[in-house]
Amino acid sequence: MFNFMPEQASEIASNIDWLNSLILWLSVFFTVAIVGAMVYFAVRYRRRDGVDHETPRIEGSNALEAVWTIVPTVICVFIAYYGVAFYAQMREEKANALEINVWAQKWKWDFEYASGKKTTAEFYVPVNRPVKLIMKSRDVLHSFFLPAMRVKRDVLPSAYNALYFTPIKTGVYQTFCTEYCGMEHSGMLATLHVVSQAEYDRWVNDRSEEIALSRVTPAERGEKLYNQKGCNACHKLDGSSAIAPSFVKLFGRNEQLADGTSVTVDENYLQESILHPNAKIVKGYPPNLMPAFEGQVSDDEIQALEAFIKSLTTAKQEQAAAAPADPAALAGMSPADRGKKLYNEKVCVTCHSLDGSRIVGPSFKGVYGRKQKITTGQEIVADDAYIKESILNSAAKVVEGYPPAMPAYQGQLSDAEVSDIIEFLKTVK
Amino acid sequence: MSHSHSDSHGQGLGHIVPASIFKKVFATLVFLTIVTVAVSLVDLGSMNIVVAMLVASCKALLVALFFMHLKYENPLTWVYAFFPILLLATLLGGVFIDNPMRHAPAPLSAPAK
Amino acid sequence: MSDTQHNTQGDYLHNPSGLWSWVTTTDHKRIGLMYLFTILLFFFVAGISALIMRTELAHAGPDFLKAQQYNVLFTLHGALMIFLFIVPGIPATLGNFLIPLMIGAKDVAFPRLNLLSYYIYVIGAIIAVIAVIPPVETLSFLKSLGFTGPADTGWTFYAPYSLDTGAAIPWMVFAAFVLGFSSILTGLNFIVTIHKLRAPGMTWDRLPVFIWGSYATAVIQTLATPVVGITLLLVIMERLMGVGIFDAKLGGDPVLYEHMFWFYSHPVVYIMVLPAFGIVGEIIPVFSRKPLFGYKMVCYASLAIAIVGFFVWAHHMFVAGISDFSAIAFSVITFGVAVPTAVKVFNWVSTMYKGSISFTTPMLYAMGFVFLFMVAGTTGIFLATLAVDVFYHDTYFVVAHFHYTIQGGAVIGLMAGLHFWFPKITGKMYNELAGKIGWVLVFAGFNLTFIPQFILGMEGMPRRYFDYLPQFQPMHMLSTVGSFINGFGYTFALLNLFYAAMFSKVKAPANPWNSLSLEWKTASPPITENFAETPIVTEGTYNYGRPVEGLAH
Amino acid sequence: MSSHSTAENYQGPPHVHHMDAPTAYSAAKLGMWLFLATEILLFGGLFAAFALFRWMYLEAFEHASQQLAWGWGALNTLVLLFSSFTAAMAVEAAQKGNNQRVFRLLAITIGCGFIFLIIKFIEYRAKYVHGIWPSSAEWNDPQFNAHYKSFFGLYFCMTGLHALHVILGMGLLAWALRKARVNRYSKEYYTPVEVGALYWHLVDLIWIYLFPLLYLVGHPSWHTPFGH
Repeated sequence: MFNFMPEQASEIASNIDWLNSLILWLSVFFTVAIVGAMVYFAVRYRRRDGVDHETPRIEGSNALEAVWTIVPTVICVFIAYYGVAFYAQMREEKANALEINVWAQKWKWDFEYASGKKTTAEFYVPVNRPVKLIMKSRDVLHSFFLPAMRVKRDVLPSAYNALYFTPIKTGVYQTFCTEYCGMEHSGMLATLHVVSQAEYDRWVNDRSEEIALSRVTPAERGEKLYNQKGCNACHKLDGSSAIAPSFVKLFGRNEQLADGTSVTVDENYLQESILHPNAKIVKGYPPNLMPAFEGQVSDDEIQALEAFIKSLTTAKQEQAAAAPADPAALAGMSPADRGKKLYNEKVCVTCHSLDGSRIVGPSFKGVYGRKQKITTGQEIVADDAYIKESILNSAAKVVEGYPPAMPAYQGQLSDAEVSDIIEFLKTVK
Repeated sequence: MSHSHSDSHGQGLGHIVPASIFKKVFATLVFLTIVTVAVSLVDLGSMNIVVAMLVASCKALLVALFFMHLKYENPLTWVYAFFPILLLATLLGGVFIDNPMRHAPAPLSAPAK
Repeated sequence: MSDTQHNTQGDYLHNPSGLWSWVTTTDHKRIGLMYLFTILLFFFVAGISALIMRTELAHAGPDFLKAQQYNVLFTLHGALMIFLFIVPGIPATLGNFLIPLMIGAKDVAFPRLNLLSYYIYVIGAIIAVIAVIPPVETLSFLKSLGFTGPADTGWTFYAPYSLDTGAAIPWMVFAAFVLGFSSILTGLNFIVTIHKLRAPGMTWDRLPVFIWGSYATAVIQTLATPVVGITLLLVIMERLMGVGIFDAKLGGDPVLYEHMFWFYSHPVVYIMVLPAFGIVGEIIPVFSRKPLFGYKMVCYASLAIAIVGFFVWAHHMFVAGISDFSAIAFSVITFGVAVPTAVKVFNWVSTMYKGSISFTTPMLYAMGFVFLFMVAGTTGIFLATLAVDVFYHDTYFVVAHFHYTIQGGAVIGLMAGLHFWFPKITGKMYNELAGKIGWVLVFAGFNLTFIPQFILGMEGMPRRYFDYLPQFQPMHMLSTVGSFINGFGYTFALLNLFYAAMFSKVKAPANPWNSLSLEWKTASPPITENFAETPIVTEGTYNYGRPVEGLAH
Repeated sequence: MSSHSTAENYQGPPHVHHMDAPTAYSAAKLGMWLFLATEILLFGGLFAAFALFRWMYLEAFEHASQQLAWGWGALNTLVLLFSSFTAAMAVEAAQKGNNQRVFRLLAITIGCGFIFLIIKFIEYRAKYVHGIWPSSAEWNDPQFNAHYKSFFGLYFCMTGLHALHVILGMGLLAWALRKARVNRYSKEYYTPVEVGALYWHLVDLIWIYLFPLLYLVGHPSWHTPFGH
């Protein structure tokens, strides 16, 4: 009745649950017995009508003391033995264990297989075969916890730690990080897929994703990221630099910084400016405008962006945005969904959040119909007209306290697309 | 456990240790310092640290027993003089049954792609 | 110190009078009261931060807090509750007030050192408060001094996260060091007091069990705190100078930090709970009109828990990557602490056999304590068992367990003691009905808060999670409701005491509970000198009831 | 200032309202022994860290310790041993009520403390010149061997904390010294001298262990005792 433990999905789980319920029942029994005795004594020997009755001066009994010292000791030895025995089983080094390297990093898990396959946040193992995770952290302490397998082990930056389990049931199992590791500690999750041997073999050798990635040159991958991550919203390719430095002929250039010093734009400067933009702001550009991308871009994505920036030696006309999706699919979607698709494609996401937090522009959460004060002090209501105007000619009525950093989308968005976006904004509560 | 108020041993408050004992103890301490330096110049491998610690402990005991009058103190002071040594040994023991016996696993060297 | 400080007429509250006489007092009773008001202030600050967290956790997903703010709140809750409230807790308040009274002394061994400990504690508290202020533009000068924002590392300040985060860790850690130093001096003071200042006839086997508990606590306070002191100093040195001891990037070993931290932080939980054992051991005999059952065993159990408590610290690190051999060794030794605790509980309950039991508020808290500590002790067995702890470590099961031991143990013990010795401290009587209502609210609210967390732990929810999977939501809602009842219960109970202390006209008799203990033999509130003339002790303090021949003594 | 506390300038133990003189004396001594216990454990944490790191990085520790001038270390050991001797003699003199002799012996002890600190300063400056100093440019430079950093980190923590305790000890002895000048001590009252001497002996005790562990752990070279 009291069993709230997750499903038993590993060889050791049944033993652990047996020991757990043994201790549980012993605890319940002794608690009920002792507290029951106390309550019974309290009621049976309560002081009646305010006068203390005679009580015997019993000061102790060596026999009783011996009993309730030996009995708990015996129980403790019994439980301790099983605790150690099952732990030894849990830590047993098995011969044909499937070894997987696990890398913990602030707020994600990376997995590497012997075959060279690499994945993030999910990993596959064949059923009924012992698994050995060899784990290390790239920054702070983390801890790999598989509730269904009843195993857990801290992941240290200073040494490799091993975690053993043998899955006995196929299925998808939740993995948690259980050693506090900072802001997104509660978001550092992973999923374990226990599958049949055949499906596992297919998955491990399926390297299509990596091959596709490797055939693309870093610069091309950088360009895709340039659009995907929203850099194109401020860093232009046609040489114009209204809000942020243009990427054209940027690499190797000597830039005057806001604090008077100067720096040559090399890989280190670019990496630092991507992760911590406010560290070295170029003179003439507004500070704390560009969101920090730390934790959102991996090292190889940064290298791809740097390769792309290096390749921009001549000014290029604005590339057409990503190929427009075929109209048939678009028609099928509701206006709000189309609006949400545009919200991501047109990289409004980079500056306008949906959860109320402020990145660069006002958050879209509950924006539709909200009263706003704009820089001229005038009070306006965010209705269809205001939003349409702010999209097409964004510098017209900027909300107080926000930088005039939004590029004008005049000529890049059709009226239908604008009304789709407005429909989408209505749904963001 | 005696709870007599004053711990006097007949001569005023505390036990008086004659100056002659101090002179002998000081001479021994200087001698032991020379010994510990001399031993350290000879390479005895892992035994060096053991000898160094033994000599240091002898010196420490001499200072404690005579200079600090521990030899003439009541048992209570002995308890609070040696209990911290026991706790320090526990901390060292706890650390040294952990680090040297960890058998960290070798990482999987993924074949170069 | 002018001689008027020590005359023997007026009671200590009004004699000598004036704020300056309080600020520079060396009277252990006044220092105990000053500690009481300071720690209760931090109890409420940390309690409110807990309620804010519980409100956030009622529903999955971010409601009104951000992840960073939540992390700061649970660090604030943990660090304030432990370093500023419960570690000084009973020893500094009731311990300070009662130890000299119970052993028949005029004051603690080093009165000026006692006042110095209080002011070191106040300095540490001020540093901690400044270190917790979020970086605000108006106070930007603080940022240049290194106050770069409240700590978000949890009260354990685990390396390497505490070495990397930009928060004001050096200041917060330094505050903890200063508070530790105050704790050392208090412990040292009490050990010397109990050894040297006992009244004639007050031999060790006649000492009240609260004194044995306070003695065991003082030993731990004095001998365990320095190790965390040096550990915290090393964290500061590591951050400022990069000395490469805990920082893995410089070849340091974060697990060594855990060893040195828990070497103190496990004995500290016995600093918290041993005085509460002492208080319960004092209250149950008085309201059962029966001698404490197995007095010798209860006293030796206190010392045994204190000593074995030094050898078990690594049961907090079973999954931290320590060697299997050391995990097994520490698991087995940890069971050695469970047995003396069980012996204590058996003895308390046996005391009530054939007693004449009256249900005053202190007795209700003491009986509540027995139930809460049974749950605390038995859930400790889950965590001591190696294979089971691997599953439960760092889940809500652990959160529930240590709240049962600390809040269910130490805080309920403090509440019991405050009600029991309230007439002795203030010379007035609190409202009995209001006291009982407060108890019901605290007891019900507490269980409703933490029983669901045991279930969350069994379901495998990790602790310190700002956001959680939907399946954990119902238990969190229950726990939030319980936490508000619990919070309201404490406010109600403490306000009841505060109101009685300030405005009640009901003069309490010198010994309202007819206790045989020495502190009840002097006036309530006691005179500054405690006893008009030094009492001569002829028998133990638990000789209640009619002597019965042929019974084993 | 007469050599012995004669009748007219005899001052008995100070009046303390809550305990008689012998209790005050034994309470003060027990209190100081307990404080010494906390100091042993404070340094104990550092010794535990040193032991672990020496086991983890033995060669680096031995090589790094050769860069310390063991000659200065040995000299400092002798200085502290001598000061411990004079402190013990001071207690014996105080027990006999010979305030003048107490004054002279405590002055020598404090003087040795100064000499110790001066030698320590010389060693630290030598390290600073070589760039081995936490938060110096060479120290933060990644090429600086991480395992040396552990050794020197521990070296500076241990000897720095010890030097701080030497200063504390000298302060305590100065407080006891001042009382000797006004003939405060007698057979019935010499607690400050004994308590001050106990603390000083502990400071010496800790250095007795620090010296071999830090200086002699790496087979120091015979011919360069005072550093190259």
